Amino acid sequence: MVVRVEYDYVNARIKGMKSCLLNTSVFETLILKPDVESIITEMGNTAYKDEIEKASVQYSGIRCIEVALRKDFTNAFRKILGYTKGDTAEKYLKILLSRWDVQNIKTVLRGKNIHVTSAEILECLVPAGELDDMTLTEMINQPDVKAVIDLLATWGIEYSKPLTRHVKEYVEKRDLAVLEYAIDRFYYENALHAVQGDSYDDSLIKDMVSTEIDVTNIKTVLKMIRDKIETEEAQMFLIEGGRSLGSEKLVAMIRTGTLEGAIKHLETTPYHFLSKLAGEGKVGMISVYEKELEKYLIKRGISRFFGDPLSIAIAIGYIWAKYNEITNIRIIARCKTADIPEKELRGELVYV
Amino acid sequence: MLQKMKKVQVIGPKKDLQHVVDVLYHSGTVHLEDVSKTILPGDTLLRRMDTEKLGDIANILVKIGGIFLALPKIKDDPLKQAQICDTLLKKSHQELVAEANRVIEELESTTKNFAINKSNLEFDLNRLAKTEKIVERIRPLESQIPVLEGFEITFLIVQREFRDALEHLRNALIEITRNQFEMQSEPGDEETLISIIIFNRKYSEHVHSYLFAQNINEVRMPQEFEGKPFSQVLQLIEERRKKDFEEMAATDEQLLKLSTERYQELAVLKKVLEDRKEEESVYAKFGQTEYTFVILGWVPKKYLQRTKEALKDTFGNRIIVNELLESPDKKDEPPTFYDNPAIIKPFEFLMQMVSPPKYREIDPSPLIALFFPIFFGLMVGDIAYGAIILVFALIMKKKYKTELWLQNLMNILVISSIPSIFFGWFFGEFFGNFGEKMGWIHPITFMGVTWNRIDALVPLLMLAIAIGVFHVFLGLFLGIINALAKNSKKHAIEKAGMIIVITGLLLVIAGTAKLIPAILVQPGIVMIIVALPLIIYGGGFFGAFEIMSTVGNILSYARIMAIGMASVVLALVANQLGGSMEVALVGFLIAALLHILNIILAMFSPFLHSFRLHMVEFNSKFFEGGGKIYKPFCKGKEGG
Amino acid sequence: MEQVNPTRMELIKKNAQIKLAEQGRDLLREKMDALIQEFFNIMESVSRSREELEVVASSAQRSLLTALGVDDSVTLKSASFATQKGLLIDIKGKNIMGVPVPILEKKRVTKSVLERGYSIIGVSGRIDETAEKFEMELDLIIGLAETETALRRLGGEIQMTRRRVNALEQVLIPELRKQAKYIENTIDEREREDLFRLKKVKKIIERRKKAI
Amino acid sequence: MVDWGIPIGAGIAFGLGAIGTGLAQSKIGSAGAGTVAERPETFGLMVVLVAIPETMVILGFVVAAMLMIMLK
Repeated sequence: MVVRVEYDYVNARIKGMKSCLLNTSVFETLILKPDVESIITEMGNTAYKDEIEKASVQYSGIRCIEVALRKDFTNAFRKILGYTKGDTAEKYLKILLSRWDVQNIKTVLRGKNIHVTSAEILECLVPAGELDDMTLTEMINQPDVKAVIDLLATWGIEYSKPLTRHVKEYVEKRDLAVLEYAIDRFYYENALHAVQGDSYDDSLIKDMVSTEIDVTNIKTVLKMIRDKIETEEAQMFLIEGGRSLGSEKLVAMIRTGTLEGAIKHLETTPYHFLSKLAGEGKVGMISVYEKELEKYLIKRGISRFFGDPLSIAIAIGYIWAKYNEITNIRIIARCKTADIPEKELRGELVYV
Repeated sequence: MLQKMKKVQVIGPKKDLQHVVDVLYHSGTVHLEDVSKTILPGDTLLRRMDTEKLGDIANILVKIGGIFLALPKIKDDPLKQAQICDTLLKKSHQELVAEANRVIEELESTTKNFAINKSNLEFDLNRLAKTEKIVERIRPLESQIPVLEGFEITFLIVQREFRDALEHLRNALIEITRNQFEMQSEPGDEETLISIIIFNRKYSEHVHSYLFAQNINEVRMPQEFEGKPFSQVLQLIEERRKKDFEEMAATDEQLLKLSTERYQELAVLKKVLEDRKEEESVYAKFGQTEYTFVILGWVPKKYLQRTKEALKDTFGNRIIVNELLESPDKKDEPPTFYDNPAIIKPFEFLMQMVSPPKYREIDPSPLIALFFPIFFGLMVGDIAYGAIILVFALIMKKKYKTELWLQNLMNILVISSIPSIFFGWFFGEFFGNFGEKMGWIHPITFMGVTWNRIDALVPLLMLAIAIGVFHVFLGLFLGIINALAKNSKKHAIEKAGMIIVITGLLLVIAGTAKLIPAILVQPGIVMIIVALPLIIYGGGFFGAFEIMSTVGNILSYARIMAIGMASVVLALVANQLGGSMEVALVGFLIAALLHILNIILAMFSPFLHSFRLHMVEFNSKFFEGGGKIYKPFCKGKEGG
Repeated sequence: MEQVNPTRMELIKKNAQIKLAEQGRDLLREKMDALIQEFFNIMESVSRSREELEVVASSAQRSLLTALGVDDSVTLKSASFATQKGLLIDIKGKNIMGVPVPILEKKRVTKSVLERGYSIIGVSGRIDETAEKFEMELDLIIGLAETETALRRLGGEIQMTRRRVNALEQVLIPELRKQAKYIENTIDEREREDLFRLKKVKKIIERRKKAI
Repeated sequence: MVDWGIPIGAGIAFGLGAIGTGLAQSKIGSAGAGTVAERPETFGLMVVLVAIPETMVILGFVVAAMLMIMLK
């Protein structure tokens, strides 16, 4: 018998959690609410009740919703991670988690680079990843960018490696982006490295990560083309390990020099849906393409629910669904603050 | 029977609201609906009732919850709590809120400070542990270098891939410090090297600014330990840790003290406020216009007149009660109101455990009340066991009067033990074959079979299957009625087809097995052929697979016989083992033990399987469920 | 009026003054016309850029909203840390009809994706677009600042010129005219007086002649 | 000489059924526990679901009992 992670219990819980996600009718009511306050009240009747109540003590309005959503998402994540503690599944979740670590490290570095106050940096951190509050606070307390990296190295946190590697370049160019690229790249490489095996779980995560790389690369290519950046330079920002787009294809896309041309290259790939968009006269706005790509990614993530019920697939599906839900709620709430008409609001949402 | 419900709308002047709510509360017939859900966007006339009161109670509750979280838990003291509860309940809303705010003011900042203090200490301990680990790792290097006055020691971590950076560093140091420095390197772990450099303090700035731009990491220590020798640092860490622990213990102690003083009060306050919030939340369901209020709800048809009169008596014509027409869409599903005689009530509880029926469905609970005890009795089938279960259930009922769910379960056991005793007489069982051996009772001979469960294996199996056929057919028949009530002809046809196909199958099987005249085989085949298209029309091709699962369901009733058998065999074993013992007392003890075990099993297993036969085999034929329970607005919210 | 010397000399002087004042007034009028023309020119471009600014600003606001909604406010703030840099603008001056007007040395604020200081891999296109639109807005604002300052200065100048023209036309010139008139009158009066006196003297002389 | 064939056969029939039920119930049970932890209102349904595989051991028992009694 193959020894596998005890997914039955975990996945049953996750499925239970999934059934607590809001259904479309709740979304409809949220959309129809006239202002942020009534959205808060309505959310008090949903699974977000606890966090909304807690947040409403300290904050009000959009801030209350955002804090509650962030907290709820972190909680959901921590909960799932708690079930898988010590299991091999933990590895997969950590890949997903490290996204926040990367974001947090970047925020701290950016803040240190322009000497923002510690309190302000702390406000922008989302301690959902492996780096806990203590580590983050200690990082913020360091005097400069290099000291932050040194601290990471001292405490044996792996992100110090890519950062240290590029310190020299950073100091020469005085450009923080150097370090950011290093850590972004490291994230993807690390994620791919962790799922080299050929088990179902490994291949599943690998598929998700490499799809994400594809999406990121397409976005990068489009941005490069729009800003007319030289092919040689642009090439440096591509990430290896995409699912269906190799670096040659990407370079060819950049070479075309036009958004339409680049997108035409995608016709034989799973991302052909972009070419339909190009015909609709919305060319030029990268965010329009980006939205479609993200929709694709989210749909792909959520569709994992129909994968092997005794695998990491369920957790992935749930996390994406939750992410989607939280984003949608945030969009609704944000649009209410600016009185965006309902029709346009719907356009912004990602329904899956 | 499920009661017919009427949707009503109560409209009246706002000043009477409080009073109307009181009247409705006392009449206890209205299942309230949330008016705000029916308010259309942009409707400026009708608004949700303001519930500012609710807002501050919710806030207070959150704060009290926070205080509660910080305090260590202490055992509830019911006597004291009841006392506090009495005084609290006498207070008006304003007084209660004021009281709560006073308590919060007294405790919140203290508990918050304690909590922050505690988390800070944990933080610090965590940091100390991390620092200690690093110090331990690089300490060996320190001893290799002499400590000199006016010199600075810096530790470096170097990735192995940048090993040559160390060479550059050495050259740079030669230049900066004019060769007045010391440098040592040692492997740290697989990927890193650890180096130590010591140089005159006057070059400090220079050296650090050089290091800043290199692919080398300096070891960063918490500021308070910076520049101290490691032995001292370790000592400091130890001291700090001790201090932290002491402080933590002190904090805990203080919290405990606070808890002993205030816990009971807080617990009661929380409960009272929660109740108050629940009561207040009712108001959130009402709608209002400038001068009037609107209450929406469901009233059972038979109580409608009573409710109307109650309102009319108090308010005359000031209050209008409108009966609304039922809208056919699903959103407007009326609540399900079981109104069964007391003997069926416990079985409603079983239904609710899974899913209450919808308003338009047939309520299965009376049928469960009929069949459940029969199945249970058939499986237990022992006079003594039945009697013991009866006594046990009665005792439990008496002992735990407040546990509603236990009361329900025990009621079911009481009801079910009666058929158990009957079937015990029928099978001639009293502690298995003990009664028979003693010559007290004998199995009854009925329809040419002596119903001794060990010998009459095949007749029992037949009986079980026959019950299965009957039960499943009953289910299918109810399914047809339900489908017609919901206007879904397809389903009705499918179920009818299923009845015919199964009948046909039975004829064929029984005919070939020569249990019935073989002439009936052909009509059976004809029935199958005729009814198959009906099923496929009603349920698609997967409907055809349903035939197999229905047959499986019928066979599943064999468990009635099998579990009964298991019970008998265990009883037999008990008696035999007990009887074979040399010493009578030992034999008696062993037999008693096994019988007790068997009785426990007999309470559990037949219960579960009887339940299962209803939920899986029977209900799946007609039951949809997912209704909401009628909860009238009255005292005792848990009533359900 | 007493201080005016009703002499012919004075009259000539006054007449010269009047002529000068009128000349000055005409000149100022011409200048004002020119200024007004320039003013309207700039005004047109200002209102055009204002409209443009409004469009860009509302679209920037919209992008910001989307980014805030989809990417969460903390992500956005974090990205803003990366791009927070000062903005340096050189100011030069030029003259329009003697009015000093500033010229802002335009270093375009709009940057390419690679110049914003964050890695484009890790930042969504929405944030990028928001940044870009706000940069565009800033560009416009800087341009607008230049033209609006010019406009304000020109307006001031026009007003001053008008006041001067008015002063010349309504105060100085009438006053001078009045004075000239007075001098003329006085001189005429005096001449008539002289004539009368001469006649009177002639009469007296003639009567004396007869009497003798 | 006792005929061991029948009891052994009965034992196999019962034992395999029991093993099968055990395996199935362990999976369903742990999944059920997960679901109930997340949504306590599903408790009743979970009890039924856990009981479903019991059919196997019961049928095993029936076969075993029949072997023992009918082939005697």
